[in-house]
Amino acid sequence: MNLETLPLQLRNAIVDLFPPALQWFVHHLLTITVILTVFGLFFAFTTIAERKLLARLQNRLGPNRAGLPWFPKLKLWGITQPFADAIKAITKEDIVPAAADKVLHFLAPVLIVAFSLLGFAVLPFGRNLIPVELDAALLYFFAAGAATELAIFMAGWGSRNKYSLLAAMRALAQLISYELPLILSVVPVVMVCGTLSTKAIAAAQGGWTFGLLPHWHVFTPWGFAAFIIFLIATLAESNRSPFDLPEAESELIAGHLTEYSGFKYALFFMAEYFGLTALSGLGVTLFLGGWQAPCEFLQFIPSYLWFMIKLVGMIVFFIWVRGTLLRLRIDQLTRLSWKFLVPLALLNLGNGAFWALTPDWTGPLVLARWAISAAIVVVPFVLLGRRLTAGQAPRSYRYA
Amino acid sequence: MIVPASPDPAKPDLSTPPVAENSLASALPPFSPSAILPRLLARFPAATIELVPNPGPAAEHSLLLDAAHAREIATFLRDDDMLRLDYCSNATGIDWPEKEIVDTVKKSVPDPAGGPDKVVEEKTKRIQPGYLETVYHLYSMARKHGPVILRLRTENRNDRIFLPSLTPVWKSCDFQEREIFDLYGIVFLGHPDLRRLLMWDGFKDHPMRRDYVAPDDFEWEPTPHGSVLDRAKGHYPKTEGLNS
Amino acid sequence: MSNLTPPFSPGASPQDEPRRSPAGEGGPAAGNISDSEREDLRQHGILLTSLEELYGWGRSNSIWPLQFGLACCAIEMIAAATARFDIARFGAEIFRPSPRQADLMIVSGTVTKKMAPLVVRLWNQMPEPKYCIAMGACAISGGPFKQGYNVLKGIDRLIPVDIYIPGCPPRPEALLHGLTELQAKIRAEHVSGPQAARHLQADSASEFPIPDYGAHDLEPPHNPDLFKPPASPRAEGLKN
Amino acid sequence: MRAVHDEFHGDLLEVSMGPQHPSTHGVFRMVVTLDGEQIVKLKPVFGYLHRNHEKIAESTSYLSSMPYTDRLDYLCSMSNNWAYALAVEKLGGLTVPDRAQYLRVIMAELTRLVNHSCLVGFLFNDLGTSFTPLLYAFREREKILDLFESLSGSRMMCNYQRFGGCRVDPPPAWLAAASALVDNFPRFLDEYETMLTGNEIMLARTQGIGPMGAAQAINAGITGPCLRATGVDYDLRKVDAYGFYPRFNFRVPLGAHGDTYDRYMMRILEMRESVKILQQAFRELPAGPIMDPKAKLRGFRPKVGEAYGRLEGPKGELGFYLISDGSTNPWRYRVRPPSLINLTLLEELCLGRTIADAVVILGSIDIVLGEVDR
Amino acid sequence: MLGSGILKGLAVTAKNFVGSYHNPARMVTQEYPDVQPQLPANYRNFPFLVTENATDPMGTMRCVACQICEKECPPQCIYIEKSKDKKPDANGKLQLYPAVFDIDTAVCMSCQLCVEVCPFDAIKMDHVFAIAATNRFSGLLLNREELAKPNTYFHEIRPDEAAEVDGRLAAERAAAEEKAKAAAAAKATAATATKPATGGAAAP
Repeated sequence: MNLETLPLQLRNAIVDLFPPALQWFVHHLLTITVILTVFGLFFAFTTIAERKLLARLQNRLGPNRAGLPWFPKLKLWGITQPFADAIKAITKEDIVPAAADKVLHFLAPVLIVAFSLLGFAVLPFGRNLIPVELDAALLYFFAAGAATELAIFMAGWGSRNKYSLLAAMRALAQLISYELPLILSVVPVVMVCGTLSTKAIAAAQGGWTFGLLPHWHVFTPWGFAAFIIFLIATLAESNRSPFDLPEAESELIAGHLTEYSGFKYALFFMAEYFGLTALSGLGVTLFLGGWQAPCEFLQFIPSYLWFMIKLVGMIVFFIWVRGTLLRLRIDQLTRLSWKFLVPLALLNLGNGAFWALTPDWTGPLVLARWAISAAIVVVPFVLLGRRLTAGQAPRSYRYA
Repeated sequence: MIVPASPDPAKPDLSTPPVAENSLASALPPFSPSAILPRLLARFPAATIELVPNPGPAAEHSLLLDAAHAREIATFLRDDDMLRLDYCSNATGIDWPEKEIVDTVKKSVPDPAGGPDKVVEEKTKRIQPGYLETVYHLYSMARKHGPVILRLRTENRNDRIFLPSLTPVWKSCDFQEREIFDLYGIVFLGHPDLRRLLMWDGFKDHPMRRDYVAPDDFEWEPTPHGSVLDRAKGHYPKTEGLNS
Repeated sequence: MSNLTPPFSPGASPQDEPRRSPAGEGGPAAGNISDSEREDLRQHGILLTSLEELYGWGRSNSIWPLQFGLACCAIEMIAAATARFDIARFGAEIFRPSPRQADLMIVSGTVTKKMAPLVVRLWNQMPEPKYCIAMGACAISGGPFKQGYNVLKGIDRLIPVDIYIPGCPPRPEALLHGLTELQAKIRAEHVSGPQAARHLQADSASEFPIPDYGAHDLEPPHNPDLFKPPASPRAEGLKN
Repeated sequence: MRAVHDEFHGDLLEVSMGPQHPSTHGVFRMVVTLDGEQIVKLKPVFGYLHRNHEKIAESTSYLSSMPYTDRLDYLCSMSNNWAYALAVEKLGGLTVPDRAQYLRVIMAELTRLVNHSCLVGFLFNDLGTSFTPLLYAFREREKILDLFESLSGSRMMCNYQRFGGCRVDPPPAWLAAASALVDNFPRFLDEYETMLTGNEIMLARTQGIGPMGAAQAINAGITGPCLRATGVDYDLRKVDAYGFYPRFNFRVPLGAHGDTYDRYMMRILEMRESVKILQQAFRELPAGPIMDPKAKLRGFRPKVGEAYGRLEGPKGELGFYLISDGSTNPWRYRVRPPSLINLTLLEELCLGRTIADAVVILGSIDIVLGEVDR
Repeated sequence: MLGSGILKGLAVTAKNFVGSYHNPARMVTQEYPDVQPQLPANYRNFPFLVTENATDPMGTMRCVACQICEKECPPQCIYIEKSKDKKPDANGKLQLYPAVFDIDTAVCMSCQLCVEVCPFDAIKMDHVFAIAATNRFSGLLLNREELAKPNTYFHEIRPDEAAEVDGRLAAERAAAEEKAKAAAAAKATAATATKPATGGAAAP
């Protein structure tokens, strides 16, 4: 039995049980079910992982006493915590404010979950595991992803709460500012690989130098720069710290979520993590080699496991950032995007073009190719960074 | 109780002989009220300024200003180069309800029988009218000296409760004067935003006054004594024969 | 209201009723099953009981407090969330700033009369099932400041309180102890019948009237449907 | 600042922030009028924690007010105790033995460490961290609270000082533990500063935000680190030379811009100076009594008179103004709350800035509602 | 360079994260219900009444109902009613005792002033903190039966202070006995020996 193809074999076996007329339907239903289950559980465990990791960052233990309802002695290190939260959320009273726009208030959480799940359709989870093979997969992904901010705006507007409204405005500003660097950071990948298909992009990062150094895009100067821009934009797109302005707790109570209770709130919570997971999955696909193993000899581990490992790595990084950084202000957020990330991403576009045009530079020219490419990234980074932080530096103080 | 300054020059160390400024400055620190008072009197001849002695060990004497000139004097104190009282630390409201004072005057009455004079105590009762008072503690950050203490008094506690606001001189009085207005009911004329600070707007009383009676919420007082017991008794069930 | 006992009689020993569980372990219904519960078990059947347990387990392990501090006790409440005490171990570190997402209101500190209407409003804004812990002397009774003209003598005059944690301020451990008591209380709640949880009873109020600011005091100063103190133990045999 | 209200600019939005708001440090309330995210008007509303401290103190004895002072600024009970003791000592003409003076300095400076580390933790929470700096700060705070608890019996409400001295004499083991803690404190500060002081987001969020002018600050009665951040050299430990502070060798850090970053850095630098003071105090602590034998705690009746005692609390000038009418209760008991008066300039600092800045400015001023409303 | 401050911050949190697994200074959580806190001897939370004897707490209470604590208690949470009769105390002297001694822990602020003003070492501060109740009227008003705790308990929670108090009381008792003896001797020499009222030995 081959672990690598096991999921496909299982699926085919199940599909074959049905009459041919139903097989197409069953095939997709099965895919959807599996994705919902896997990523539903992934969401559940992400929340507990986040709480425990943040706790460890903060020198404490985090949830560890939930256990199981029928065996009070078993604590299970608290990993059942998300299920307790789920039970609580489902049974909680649902309050719709009298002044709220009932339709928008109801639609927003439904839509946001739907939109955030759409992205999963085009992620290649393994060598042969991709729900839908689209030639323009990237376009589809970004189109679907942009809609989530619309749902946030619906939530903020529909709640008729001043804090929610402010959050909605912030969400829109954030959407407009960061959609651009997000997409621009991806364009070099498209230029180098010559395709919009996520499957092809993941496949293009195959191969190793000396069997050890993987040919992932992140290990090229342009790819590294694009990856950093992508990371920052991902944080902003999924409203994570330091860009969690729409639900800035210390300023706007809970932002657009202020008027949501019970299950609707849980849906928002879920959507935020789904969105983050989907974007991280895209990042893994585009820059971290997708399902490719990092070294040749590690190929015995199934490709979908590699994908999940990298995904978890990205999520852990996001949690780490959340545990460390503070929040930007809305004008600084947009300034960072327009004055720093967008110019950098545009320059990186040229860098990608340069890289795409010079695949045949060999011998000492390889070094020149790397040096030029690195210079195109580093010099503007330093210059733009200096302009961005002009006048801001740690100060020295005098004493009386 | 702080006795209002009386014109009689009983305390030579506190009363202020009209000495020239320079000789005084060498003897006393420039911010001592005895040093300031003659300068103020010279500068504001129309004003009535009194020295209020503090009989306690702290011996921080204060200046009682009249309401009409208070703001001018305060501005002078702030801007005067020698004093530079640029910092008003504290503004306090005080309630002095009217009270009965028994003056005891000892008189020696010649004994009609021709013996030694008898000492007879003659008691006279008078009602000292109540007033509200504000006290300002001033310091100088530039000269690093202080405090100079200013007092202002209202005419009574009922309707003549107006005092000039010193907020235009020192912004630090802003919230403190609002607090005094809230809790004592002194109306500060010229305050830019005189609203209640601590209690809600519809509140009618001035709770820091001595005669304020707190609302009756003594339904459950398991450990009462003193005034609490008196108030709590009102909530005890009326059983015949026991508490009537 | 279930948390009111018959009037306090000065002679009776208060040890008659099991008032508090020993420190630390469990709560009133943590371990053994009482007779009435066994009876319930028989009536409901095992499935409902299991569901009830699941329901209680879920809610008791996911108590999100309202991020809401009033005074000194709030600092100890924050301290309970910090590394040394770590309220997160109980799954309760998610302090939600919006009442819509909170399950527990920890009234941590002096409730002044100016603040009281807002506390009631926050309580009304919280969705059921909701619980209230009065943390510290001030929240329970006004505490050291009860003589003050602007101090509400106990938040239970206006909203129902599930757990009272005395102390000024209570140690963070005392708050954690109160939380475990509350967890035990939630776990012991039933979904139906006369012993059903408060929020499941049809006639129990979820919202409480918000007092108005009056000319001298709150109007009304307390909720007469809710706050029914027993006659004072000093009512008879007054001392002078 | 744009405060135009016409068809091009749309409506102004009035938002009431507080009294239940995550960043108002308790039950403070700001009524903010917004134009977009820009603040065009800000009115602070007080009184949600007005618990009548002054009124209660007028009806209790001098000693009974001591535990109430713990609850004024509930992060710094030791400093409050001292300020009150200072005023009563001035009122009653009491002296304080040498050892008690040293102990008071030790307690006050430990309190400063507690308060400032909490403040920077809360400030970073307002800046949007996920509690991490706050929890690191509270980790250190717990250690100091352990010391307070083992000495005075309570973590927060120490009720430690008495007029005429202190209540408990610390045993040598306590002093050794405290000394070790103080010696290790700079390591925590270093780590803290590595983590946050140079952070680009932190610099962008605090530098140039809410600058306060020196003259403006003096006139508004701003005291403490907020005043010194504007460059005014006014530290009561130096100016009034109360306690035994003249015996200690320490410096007063001064800012230049008076903005949020300066206010933050004042706290960090003051903590470093406090560590120096503490180290000296532990070295020089003399033996001897800790109470003035003349001091009569129960039934204390000072002579008729008045006294204003003030000291450099962690938040600014904390003063107590007492008037005695010769009875056992003070006739008037007034607290000069630095937290309240430091808020005088809040509106000026916030106008034209965004909500996010207002929250940070408020956080950097360092208020505790127990003291603001009393 | 832009980002260096952020990277430093990330390094610090990573250090704390790793440290939380091996360095006790970076993992400070005490799991409260499983691990009880180490309370220092000086810890004070709510007063209790010291009794000499655990078996007869009401009979051997040190409190003589002098009501000083009731008067000094800042929030007025103590309520005392004096007894009508007198009982001999540890020194054998006839003393009043509190017929009612209630403390409302719902109000008490644990300030320790009652302890400081008590001339008889009868009221001391307790270490109990886990007394959350579901009813404040009956649950938090402690009467004298609940407040009374034996001297052995006092020794347990505050060994130093209890030893000091015991020493002081023993000295007072010895002085009292000496005085009584002297008085008895004086009376014996006066040869009109009626049994003195205070002559009985201390009832332990």
